[in-house]
Amino acid sequence: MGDDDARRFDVQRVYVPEEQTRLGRWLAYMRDNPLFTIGVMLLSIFLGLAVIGPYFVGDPLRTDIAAMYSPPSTEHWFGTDEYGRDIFARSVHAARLDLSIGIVIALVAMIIGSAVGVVSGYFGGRVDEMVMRLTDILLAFPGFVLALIIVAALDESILNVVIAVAAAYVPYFIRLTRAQALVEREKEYADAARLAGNGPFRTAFRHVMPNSLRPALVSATLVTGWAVLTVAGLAFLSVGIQPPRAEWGVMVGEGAGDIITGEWWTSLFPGGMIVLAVMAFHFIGDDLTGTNT
Amino acid sequence: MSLLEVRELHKSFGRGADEIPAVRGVDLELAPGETLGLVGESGCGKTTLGRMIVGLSAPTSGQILFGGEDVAGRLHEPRYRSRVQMVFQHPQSSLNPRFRVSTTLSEPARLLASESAGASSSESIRETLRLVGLGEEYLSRRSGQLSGGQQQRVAIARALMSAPDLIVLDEPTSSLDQSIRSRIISLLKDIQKSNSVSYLFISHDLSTVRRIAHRVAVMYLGRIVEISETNQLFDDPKHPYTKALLSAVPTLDPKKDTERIILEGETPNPTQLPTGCSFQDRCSLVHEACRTQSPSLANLGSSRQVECFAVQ
Amino acid sequence: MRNYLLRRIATSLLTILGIAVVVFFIVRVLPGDAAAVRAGPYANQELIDRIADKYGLNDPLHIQFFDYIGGVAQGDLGISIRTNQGVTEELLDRLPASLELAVYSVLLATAVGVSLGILAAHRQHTWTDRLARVFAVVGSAMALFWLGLLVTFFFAFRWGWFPGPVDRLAVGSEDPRTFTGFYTIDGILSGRLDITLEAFHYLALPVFTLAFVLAAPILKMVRSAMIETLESDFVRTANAIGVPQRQILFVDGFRNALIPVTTTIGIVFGFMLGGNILVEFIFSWPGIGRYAFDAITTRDLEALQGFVVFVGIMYVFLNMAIDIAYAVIDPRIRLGKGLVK
Amino acid sequence: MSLFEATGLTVGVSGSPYPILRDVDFSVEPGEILALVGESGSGKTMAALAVMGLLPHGVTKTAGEVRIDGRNLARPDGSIDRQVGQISMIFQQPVGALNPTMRVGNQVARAIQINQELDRSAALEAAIEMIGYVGIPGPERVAKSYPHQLSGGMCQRIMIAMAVSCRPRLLIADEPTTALDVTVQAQIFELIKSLVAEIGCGVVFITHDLGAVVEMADRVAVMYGGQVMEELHADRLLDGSKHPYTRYLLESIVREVDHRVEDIGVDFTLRGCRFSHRCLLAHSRCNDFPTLEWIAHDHRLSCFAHPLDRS
Repeated sequence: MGDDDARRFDVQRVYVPEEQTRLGRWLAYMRDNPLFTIGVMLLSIFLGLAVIGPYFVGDPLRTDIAAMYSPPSTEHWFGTDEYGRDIFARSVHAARLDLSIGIVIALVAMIIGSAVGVVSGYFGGRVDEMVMRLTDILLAFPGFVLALIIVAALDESILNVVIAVAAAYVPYFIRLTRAQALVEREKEYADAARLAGNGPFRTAFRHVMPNSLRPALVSATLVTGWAVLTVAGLAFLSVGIQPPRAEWGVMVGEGAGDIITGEWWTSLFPGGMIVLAVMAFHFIGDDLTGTNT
Repeated sequence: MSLLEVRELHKSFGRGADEIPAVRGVDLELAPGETLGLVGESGCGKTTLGRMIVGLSAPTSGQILFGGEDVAGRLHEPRYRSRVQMVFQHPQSSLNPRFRVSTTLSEPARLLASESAGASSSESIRETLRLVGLGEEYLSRRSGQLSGGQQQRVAIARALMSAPDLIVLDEPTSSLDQSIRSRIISLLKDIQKSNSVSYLFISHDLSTVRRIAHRVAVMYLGRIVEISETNQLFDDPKHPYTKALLSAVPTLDPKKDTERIILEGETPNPTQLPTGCSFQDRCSLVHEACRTQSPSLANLGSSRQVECFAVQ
Repeated sequence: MRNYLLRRIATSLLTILGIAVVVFFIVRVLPGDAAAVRAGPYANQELIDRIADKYGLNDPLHIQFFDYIGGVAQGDLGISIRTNQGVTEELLDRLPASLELAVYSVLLATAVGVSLGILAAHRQHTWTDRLARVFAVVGSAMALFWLGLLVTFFFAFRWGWFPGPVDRLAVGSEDPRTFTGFYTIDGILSGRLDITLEAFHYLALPVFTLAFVLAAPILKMVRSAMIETLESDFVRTANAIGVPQRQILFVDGFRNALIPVTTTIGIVFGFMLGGNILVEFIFSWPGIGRYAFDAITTRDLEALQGFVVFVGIMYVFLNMAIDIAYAVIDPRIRLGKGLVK
Repeated sequence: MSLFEATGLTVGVSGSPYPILRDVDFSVEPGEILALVGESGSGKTMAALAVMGLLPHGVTKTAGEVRIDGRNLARPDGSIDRQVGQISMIFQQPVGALNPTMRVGNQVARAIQINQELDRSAALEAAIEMIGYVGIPGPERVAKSYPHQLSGGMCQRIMIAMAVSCRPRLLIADEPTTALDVTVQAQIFELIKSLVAEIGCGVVFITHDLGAVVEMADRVAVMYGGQVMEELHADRLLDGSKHPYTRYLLESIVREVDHRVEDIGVDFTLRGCRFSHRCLLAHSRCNDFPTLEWIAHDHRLSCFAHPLDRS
């Protein structure tokens, strides 16, 4: 049927869009997901503040008795506190401290949690049983309470706050990664890896682990937000980070009493910074974890 | 001498009252260069049997002889590992999504390299890829960039990398479209012609099995009930289950409608098997002996064995 | 079902033992000199020795451990350094105040979270849905202590709609007779409706503060579970046979979305059991959170440790209740997989 | 006038210029089984969902009419008035298609109540009768079970009971046996055939299995890339079909094929016939869209290159 000439023909296509560039896809995604975009913008502002902000504002500890309790003005954007310290300068310095603490906590908890989670999920058996019981126990404490008692038992330093809060989130990451590893190890590629000559450890770490990390990675953004909240909450109770250090929770705590006497700005602005910063992480995190579907 | 011999193989999952017998005493032989089709419905134990033969699952009891040597439980040892490989049912999940094709293929080449594969591995990777009908441009792709048929070709190439004597194919075509399915079948046949590798072809799709297998074994509830040369089995099935199974398969031939056998009920729960023949409750030829004694595979002619009192 | 319950109770008891062990480890083993930490930074050696003696801190660790675990098993959480009272008694004394706050907050948060969650799922991809999601993000990013200060500032000090943060009732008001420990209910039971109203008045601000934060995770979970269910095959079947939309939303959708939602409400309630330290502090609420706060400020580690173990145990029992609720909701758990042939 | 007619169904994905269903026509007579057959991406399931008005989010019908007894069910806004009780549908995954937290008896009873004024207990009684009617032994006991306690075959029977309980004019069966064993498939096929004979409804039977087509269907419409390529008597599929795609599909079953042919999937961007880039008979005219034309009184074809045209 058919001669050779008829078989060769040029297929015509309806308009075929060009392959989008990576940037193009990114922009299209941002356009379709406005909440994610708000998160990215907020986070960029806060990261900018944290990285370069401190070079542009004054000393967060400089007191000025003459200017105590000045309300917000062009000179003191966020006003001053009872020692006449500039609240804007303090808030910007606090951004650096709070964000870096939050990020370090999330990273430490994620790294430890996912390594334990993969081992536990992939190998199963006794080890898994023990790990699960331990996370059960740790998850029986609200994260805030667990962090609180660890900091209270250790002496108060920033490092100990990081350790305490990270410890409170490790079980969360263990659970996440373990659950994914349980799914991944049943997939056929894991069996195929064994047949290709991979031993148990190579199969676990070279094949299963990289494919099990996604839930932990995307949840790390949410945990960063929670960590900032926890650290600030502890500081508000004078646990962990102590006055006069410029830290959002410390500042809200110092300003709490001023509210009764009418100086609302001493606690309003640092508290607002906490909420906006955590929102940035949550807008992004909700999107990545698929809560927006 | 046969390449593979399986004797009295058993496998159970769970313990105590929840024990589920998946494979209940299977005997098999497979010659070099031969394709044995293993057919049966879901839960009949065919996949479990295949996984035991490649060593992904350890038998509860029984022997797996490879070249006369019992390898049950030792298949992970390097000297056996390269000789038996497997191709899986879902081409997409059987490839590591993070790996490029080159990595997928170089892994067995590197980890299972034997003296015979003396040539440089990158050369043998290209050659194997050509053998399964893919060009070099595929080396740098990830599995997400391949179609289902191409993924399955890569999976076949991966199984071939260690120059195995036997490949267990576990439903390799059941998740593919008809036209691609046919191409994979003829690809497998061509590979067998050039490499003289043996296949254990597991499938519930009888028409596909008919096209590739030299002999076919029919499984029901963990036992082989009939094993025979392919054409003989399809033309003249003996076991009542085989007959029903064959007649249940829709075919393109419209005249076949005449003597359809429709079985009553469904495969019973393997935890509550009756005494005697496990097919008794659905069988039209059932008689007294079937309720009390268990039949075993008996020769019926030179190239066929059947496990049924009614036809022995 | 019976096996399921027995297994669940066994693991719960094991977890409680674990909790006691972990807390013991954190409080007695982590700090270098336990007695010095308890005595505080300005203590002299004599005081430290006295404390070490009183609390048996000089005994070998394993003796201390068994003393402590034995105590917990008998419901004895130790003696407060600050008040010299039994920690268990003090906590039980303050528990009703915390529970009343917790129950009303969780109820309000559940009502808001569930209804907004269903609405958002039903109107997925619309602005209603986006607004609900923004509310969820604001709620989960909200710093409790800051929100507490804000509502106090506006609703109590500036506008005077609600009383300031002093206690459960106005200064000088007489406590109602105790039946349940919930002032709102005891007021009714003792025929003093004015007390009930006053109690609600004082509950309003802390409950609002907590519910604002707690509604967020409930909303998120209801929304995503509902969406998943509404996209499932069986909802498509219900659509195909013409089941009315309302029935699909509430019978097919919500009942099947209830399992993940139950978990979340459980977690939220668990968070309430210990997480209200901040709110009880801001609103001067005389509950166990406030007790924990006082323990922190006075470095009363015995009391703090007792509080943590207490919260952990309540959480374990709560989880057990949730698992039983699962079995009621989901026949797959209740009945297991039995094939009807 | 046919019992059921779908004409010019065109369905698109939002944001994409290529329709995934293009001008799809098919019709069913009372008591007739029409098979929609095709490989993945052929649009056979999409066509059914479009008829039911159950298209997923982001997929919309842009043109086409759906008629029962000549009455157009397509509303002006593009949605479909399903005429509850007129069209029923059964699905591929029987276990997942039933509500896991509801006893199956109640699910069938609910379907009955939608179309009939019955109180709870009467509906449940009718449901039990219905469950027995689809060949389930011990219907009282089964009615009290939850779906997870039943096998796939039983769940599919329950689905069928729900679907036929309202005596529908049209039953759409979307690969109803793909998830089932072949011996159970034979039972379900028998059941559907006997029900059709009894109720006299029309059936749209969606499948990828050409053998099942020959076994079950009276007529068959072959789909590829969202187009109906050919429509003819199922008995004549093997020796009477003319479309190059139909022939290609049949030959891949009965004859050895060359495995070196590249695996090309459906290409939705083609301007003309969606099969043209794989077709051995394609020529320049195939860059136009071929409409489905009658080439015999019971045979329709959508191809510029078919032998009648070329001779």
